[in-house]
Amino acid sequence: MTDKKPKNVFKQGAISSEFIGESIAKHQTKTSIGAHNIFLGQVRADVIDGKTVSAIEYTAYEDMANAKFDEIREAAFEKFELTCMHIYHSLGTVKAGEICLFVFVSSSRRKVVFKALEYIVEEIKAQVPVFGKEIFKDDSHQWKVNN
Amino acid sequence: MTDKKPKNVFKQGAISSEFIGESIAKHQTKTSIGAHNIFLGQVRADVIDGKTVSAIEYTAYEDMANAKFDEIREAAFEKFELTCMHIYHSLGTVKAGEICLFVFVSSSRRKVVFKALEYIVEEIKAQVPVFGKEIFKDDSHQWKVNN
Amino acid sequence: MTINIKYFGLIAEVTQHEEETMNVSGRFISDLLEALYSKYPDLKNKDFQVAQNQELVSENTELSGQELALLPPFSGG
Amino acid sequence: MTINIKYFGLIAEVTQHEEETMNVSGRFISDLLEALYSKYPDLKNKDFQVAQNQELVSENTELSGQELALLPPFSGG
Repeated sequence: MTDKKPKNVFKQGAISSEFIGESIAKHQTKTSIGAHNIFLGQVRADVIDGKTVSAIEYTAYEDMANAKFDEIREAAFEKFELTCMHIYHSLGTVKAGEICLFVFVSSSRRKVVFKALEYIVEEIKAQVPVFGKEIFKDDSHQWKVNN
Repeated sequence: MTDKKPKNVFKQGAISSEFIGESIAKHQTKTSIGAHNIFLGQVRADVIDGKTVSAIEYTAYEDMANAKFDEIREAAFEKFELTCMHIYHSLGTVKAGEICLFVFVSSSRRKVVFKALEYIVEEIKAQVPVFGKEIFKDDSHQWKVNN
Repeated sequence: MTINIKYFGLIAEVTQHEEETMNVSGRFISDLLEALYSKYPDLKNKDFQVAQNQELVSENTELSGQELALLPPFSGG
Repeated sequence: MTINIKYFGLIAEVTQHEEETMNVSGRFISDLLEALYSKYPDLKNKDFQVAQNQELVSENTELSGQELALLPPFSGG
């Protein structure tokens, strides 16, 4: 948890459902865990001025982003009684319907996981320099803004 | 959603990580979804008076339980702007480390999924007649109580 | 009145059945409980709720003849 | 002072670079911004924050010579 070099949270492309399933499986040896809570961000095929989003292309200020993810992780471990926490974010192209963010928290008791997960996701949205370029089906684009 | 006969929420034995992964995969064609939130209940190897829980054996008043799950589902769809909701609960033996409850909610926007998931899980714990028998390694048992 | 009663969890351990049919004289859930307490004295020390036709009811509810169940504290999830 | 500046997202579209080295006269972030606005007038209409050494800073912060970055609104997740 207190490695000097932050973990790399980024994965190239979409996060697969198999990867998520395997992450869950890995926690089944940790028999002090009673509750897991998982957030998945999925790319929406939003229609904006008649044009449909076909994918988001993610870039990031990677060093700063990984440092921020690390700060968020440390703060969450301080605030909440968590057993485990994992964060993965996509870089590059993620098509509509695919998953771009995977946050996974586990604790012995359920009450804590709900609060922790929402805290972490909101912090990620607000603090981490990741930039999403919404690509429309006609190849035009706009820059996504979180709200 | 308004079938007269409630869906059967129960599955015999543990809920596998593959099943969870496949449920996630099935939602990738629904491109109006922006956020998924998943709760997993996992059986803890609690130590009580020096004895370790090796499994929980679940029984339920199945008809009433399925009707209650259905009420909870309907109430959640009324309260929260959800795209999808799925609930699965184990019956029979679930070993320590295995998953006994899987609740999956999806929405176009993230804020709603956190509130909806916590609401549904708390309602399940309080309203649904499911009974967990904690089996210790020495084959003695005690009846689990939620808190 | 002839009533079918289901027992669950810890309660089924006390009654040693999961289901039985009983004849109850009286109109209320409380009358049923009296009959049960005299048949199974250990039930008095146990925490449970009564469901009639799959809805929780109080002692003052009238017996309807529909399915009854004795439910110990819920512990799903 | 010679400073390495990184540009991201919409800002990189305006500057047409992802990175460049600039000479800045003056001690503050505001001095850097003046230089950038005169080189890239379109930046004035854009919403962005400045990070120095990977921490967000204000216009009044002193330039340290460490890595600078212009960050448009975050949109991860």
